[in-house]
Amino acid sequence: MSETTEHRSNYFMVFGILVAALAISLALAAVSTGPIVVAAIFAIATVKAYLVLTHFIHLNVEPRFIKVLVIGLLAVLTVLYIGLVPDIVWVFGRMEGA
Amino acid sequence: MTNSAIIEQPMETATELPNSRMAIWWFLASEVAIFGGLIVAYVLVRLHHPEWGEYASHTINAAGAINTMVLLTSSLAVVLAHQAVEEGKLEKASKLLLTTVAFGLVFLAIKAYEYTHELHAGFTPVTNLFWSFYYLMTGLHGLHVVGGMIAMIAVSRSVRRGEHSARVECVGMYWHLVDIVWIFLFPLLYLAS
Amino acid sequence: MSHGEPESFVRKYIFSVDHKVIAKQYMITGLFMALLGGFLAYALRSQLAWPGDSIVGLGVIAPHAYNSVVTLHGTIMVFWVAMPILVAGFGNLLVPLMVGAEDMAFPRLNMLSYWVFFLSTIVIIASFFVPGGAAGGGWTAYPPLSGTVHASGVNWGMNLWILAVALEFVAFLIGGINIITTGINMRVPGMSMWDLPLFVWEELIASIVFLLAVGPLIAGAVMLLLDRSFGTGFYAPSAGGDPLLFQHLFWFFGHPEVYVLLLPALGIMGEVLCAFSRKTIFGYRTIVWSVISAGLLSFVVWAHHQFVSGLDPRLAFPFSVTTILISVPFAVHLFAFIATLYKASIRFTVAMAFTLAMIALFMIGGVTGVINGSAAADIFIHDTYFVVAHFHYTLVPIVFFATFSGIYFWYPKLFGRLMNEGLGWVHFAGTFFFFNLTFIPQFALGLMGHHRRIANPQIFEFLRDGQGLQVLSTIGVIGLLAAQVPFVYNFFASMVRGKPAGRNPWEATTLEWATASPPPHGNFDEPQTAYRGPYVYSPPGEGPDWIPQFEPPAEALEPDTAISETAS
Amino acid sequence: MLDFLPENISSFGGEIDGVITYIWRIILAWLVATEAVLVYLLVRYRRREGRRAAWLPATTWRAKAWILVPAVFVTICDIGIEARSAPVWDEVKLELPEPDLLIRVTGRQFVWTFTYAGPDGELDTADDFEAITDLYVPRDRVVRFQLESADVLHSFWVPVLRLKQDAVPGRSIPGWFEATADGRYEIACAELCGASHTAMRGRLTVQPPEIFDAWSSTMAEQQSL
Repeated sequence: MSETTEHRSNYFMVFGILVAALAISLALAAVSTGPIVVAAIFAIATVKAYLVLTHFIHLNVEPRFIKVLVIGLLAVLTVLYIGLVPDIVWVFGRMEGA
Repeated sequence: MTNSAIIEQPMETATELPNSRMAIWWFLASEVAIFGGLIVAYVLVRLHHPEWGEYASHTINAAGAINTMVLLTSSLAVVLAHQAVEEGKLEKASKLLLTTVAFGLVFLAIKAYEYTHELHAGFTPVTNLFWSFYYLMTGLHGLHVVGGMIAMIAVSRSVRRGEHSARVECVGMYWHLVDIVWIFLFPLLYLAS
Repeated sequence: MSHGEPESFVRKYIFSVDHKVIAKQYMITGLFMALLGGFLAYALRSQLAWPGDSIVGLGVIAPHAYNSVVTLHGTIMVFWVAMPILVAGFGNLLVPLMVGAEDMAFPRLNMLSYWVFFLSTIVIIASFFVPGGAAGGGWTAYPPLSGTVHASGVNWGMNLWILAVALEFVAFLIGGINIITTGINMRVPGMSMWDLPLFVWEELIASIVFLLAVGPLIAGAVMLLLDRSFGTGFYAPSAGGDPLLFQHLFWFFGHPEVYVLLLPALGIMGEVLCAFSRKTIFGYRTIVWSVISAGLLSFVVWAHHQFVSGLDPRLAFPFSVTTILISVPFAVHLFAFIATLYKASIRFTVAMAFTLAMIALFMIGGVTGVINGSAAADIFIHDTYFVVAHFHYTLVPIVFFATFSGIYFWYPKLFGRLMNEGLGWVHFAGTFFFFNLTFIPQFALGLMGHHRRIANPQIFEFLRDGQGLQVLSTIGVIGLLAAQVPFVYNFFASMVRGKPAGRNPWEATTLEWATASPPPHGNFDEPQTAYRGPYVYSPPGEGPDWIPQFEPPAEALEPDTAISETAS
Repeated sequence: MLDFLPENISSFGGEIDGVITYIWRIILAWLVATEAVLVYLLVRYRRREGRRAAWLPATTWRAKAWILVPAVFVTICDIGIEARSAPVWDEVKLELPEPDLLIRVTGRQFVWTFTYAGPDGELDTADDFEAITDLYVPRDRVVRFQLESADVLHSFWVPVLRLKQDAVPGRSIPGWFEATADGRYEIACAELCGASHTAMRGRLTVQPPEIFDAWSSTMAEQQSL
């Protein structure tokens, strides 16, 4: 493990970016609740998650098959989401009040 | 596994990835699948119910924001603990782990304050589906926080004795995942109102 | 190489961390539950053939009890028989041996996994005896029937069912992570991923598919439990929830689950097939890629279980297309097995017979799946006995034929002896004949329109003509159960009376045959190395018709027999 | 085997039977061919003294073609099946023709209830009338139904109409059929719905349109009183 030490990131810098991202999303949420702002907030959350994943969980130094695992997992969840949209969001045959 | 090794050298493996880290990756994958399934379900049902924005405005944004900050800081502490292990400073690593546990306690305390506040305001898990999802998701996340804290106390004790130092990284990876889950829960349940 | 062998009986046989002991524990628990599941099958078939009559060994089955019998038959066969035997039992026994490891990556987690599973077994058995009876909502447990007490009248039975399934998932998540880590990480020097025996590949893919698919259902099951116990409304339309959400989460897991069972079975067959056809596997990499692509495709087909469930009819087309597409990788896989027999030198043993029968019967299950997969035909076929017959033609070959094949084949590695072949042939003939007798009539019944999960088909006029077929099918299941008597006797008697096997009785090539039978604690006398691909049978030239993976090359004599293709 | 199919009295039932027959022929051909090859290989290559198996690892595309080409044929058959079956699905479930009669079918534990739209052709109006367990429909008329459930999942299953559709609480699922022969037939529930699931049985009576119209007006009068 120690041989990979030099690949480690500057944790304080990553932390700084994360805090800044949090501040930005809070500021955005205070400004408006429109769909674009919500989308921006989730985009920022994704960036934050990406930073934690790569620099704190060290995905950046893992072998390729771990990266494939992460991408595959997200793909699986995306498939689940897309497959369910017609039935759960649009609700075919929806009744009044349901 | 002997007491003499200060910094454990992981067993040679076919992929160069130590068994423990490999297993933690798969464990994290299964956790993501569980939380991911829950989040997918929540997002879908929420999109079907635009009126939930109203309910979400009753969650306490400030508490959620502080908790995000708390978890981010605790993540920094635990990654520094891992760095300390790599540098051979086991005493420091142990202390940093306990710091992380302390942040976990702060997180739970704030969460408890929120729950009390919300329950007093009459928002119980059966008030409506939004609150069911809210309590289920934050509750499940809270259980993961508690589990992580217990694990970190155990690891911090053994690291102080010079054993199982590789476990610092494992418990850290898990803790970061708990952090990532919160990074998404915060906008999902608090901000998007 | 090995740690000291534990001395006390409890550490050695009960709370053991040895993967071989844990494998036996899984298998024997699974086989015991198979007897229970088989008894339930006998009970429900008898009720269908002679509705209302008292059934020998059980008495008269009331309609709500019939629902419980059907539910628990399905649940037990999938989760307490197929999973522990195929995934955990054979996985635990073979993955460490085949990659040359001394044990699993995490022996104590392995023990934990078994005991969590054992606890789940106790919970599911206990659910028969609680007030209100066992769960009666079908193995799919669709809400609202399963989501409220008043809809089904079952209270604790259903709660325990959810609890037991959840514990079982936890056990197999722990076990699966262990198997994945062992299979990928603990390979001996010289063994690349492309030198892994097929069984290890299939077990790995199965474990990964399980791990990725089960998460959303765990979330869904927690929501179901909350609906039942606290009155939340995740699946209640009156509260804004949606019953179809559970169906989707269930089948998002449920369909991949079928492949979680199928892949280890195909892996077992691959090993047996090569060993007894004395021929290398036809298209090793093609098979591995077909398995990987089937694993991926398994995540995009789930809604074909729901064509008429009220799902948006526009979804039928895309899911119908993916469903028939998934037939392609499995067609490739089975064609590769059949092609392996071409120019072979087939030794007919009981293990080989079960594998060959599995191929022959699984094809019937496979092709009839095409009718179900077509959305238009499914309007008529859905939830009829045609579907029942179809999935029994896939699952029984998977769960039982492949398991029997594997047990006859690896019995030496379990108990150091060989099973009796004569009794084995009796077992094989009975199982093969009575299995077909049981399920062929059900295709016909399904085409008549016989819908599933009804306790008495005779009250429907359009089903009265089918009564003869019902009786035939029930005779089949009784025969099928009777045919297992020689097996049970053989299994236990061979432990003491069987012919001692020696290290490599079948002249097979993979690493588990490098060690003693049964392997000692720590598995191998000395560290192993893999020198070549897993299936070097009948290499070109003279000499013995097999060169094990673990045999060092004799310089100059070594023919170019690497199975792995050179990098291209 | 397909002789076991029940009588068909629905306008689209023939199409569904056609799809089943079509697929049946294809899969039977595949099954027989593959099993024949399997059995042939078993007999031909059984163990013989002095005969050594061949070394065929199939690492070249030329060798792999022996399994990939049949797989391509499987794919072609798959596409053919889908092309044959997708339009039928669309006809039955997606493209709802203009109805002559509107009915609400409600499943509840353990009985089917049929609400007729009455003379005005609209549901939830004063002239609606109900029939329990017995569904009367006119022959050769397009019947549109709205399928609903009052409690748990049910499945509206009429074998002679080749019609099956789940009833889901919270949804009103549209569907249609057109019966082409007079007579009395059976309706069942094909989705496990509780203790008396088996007994959830209904009757379908198809009548000449004039008899149905007479019955319909009598019912409308009686129930509006």
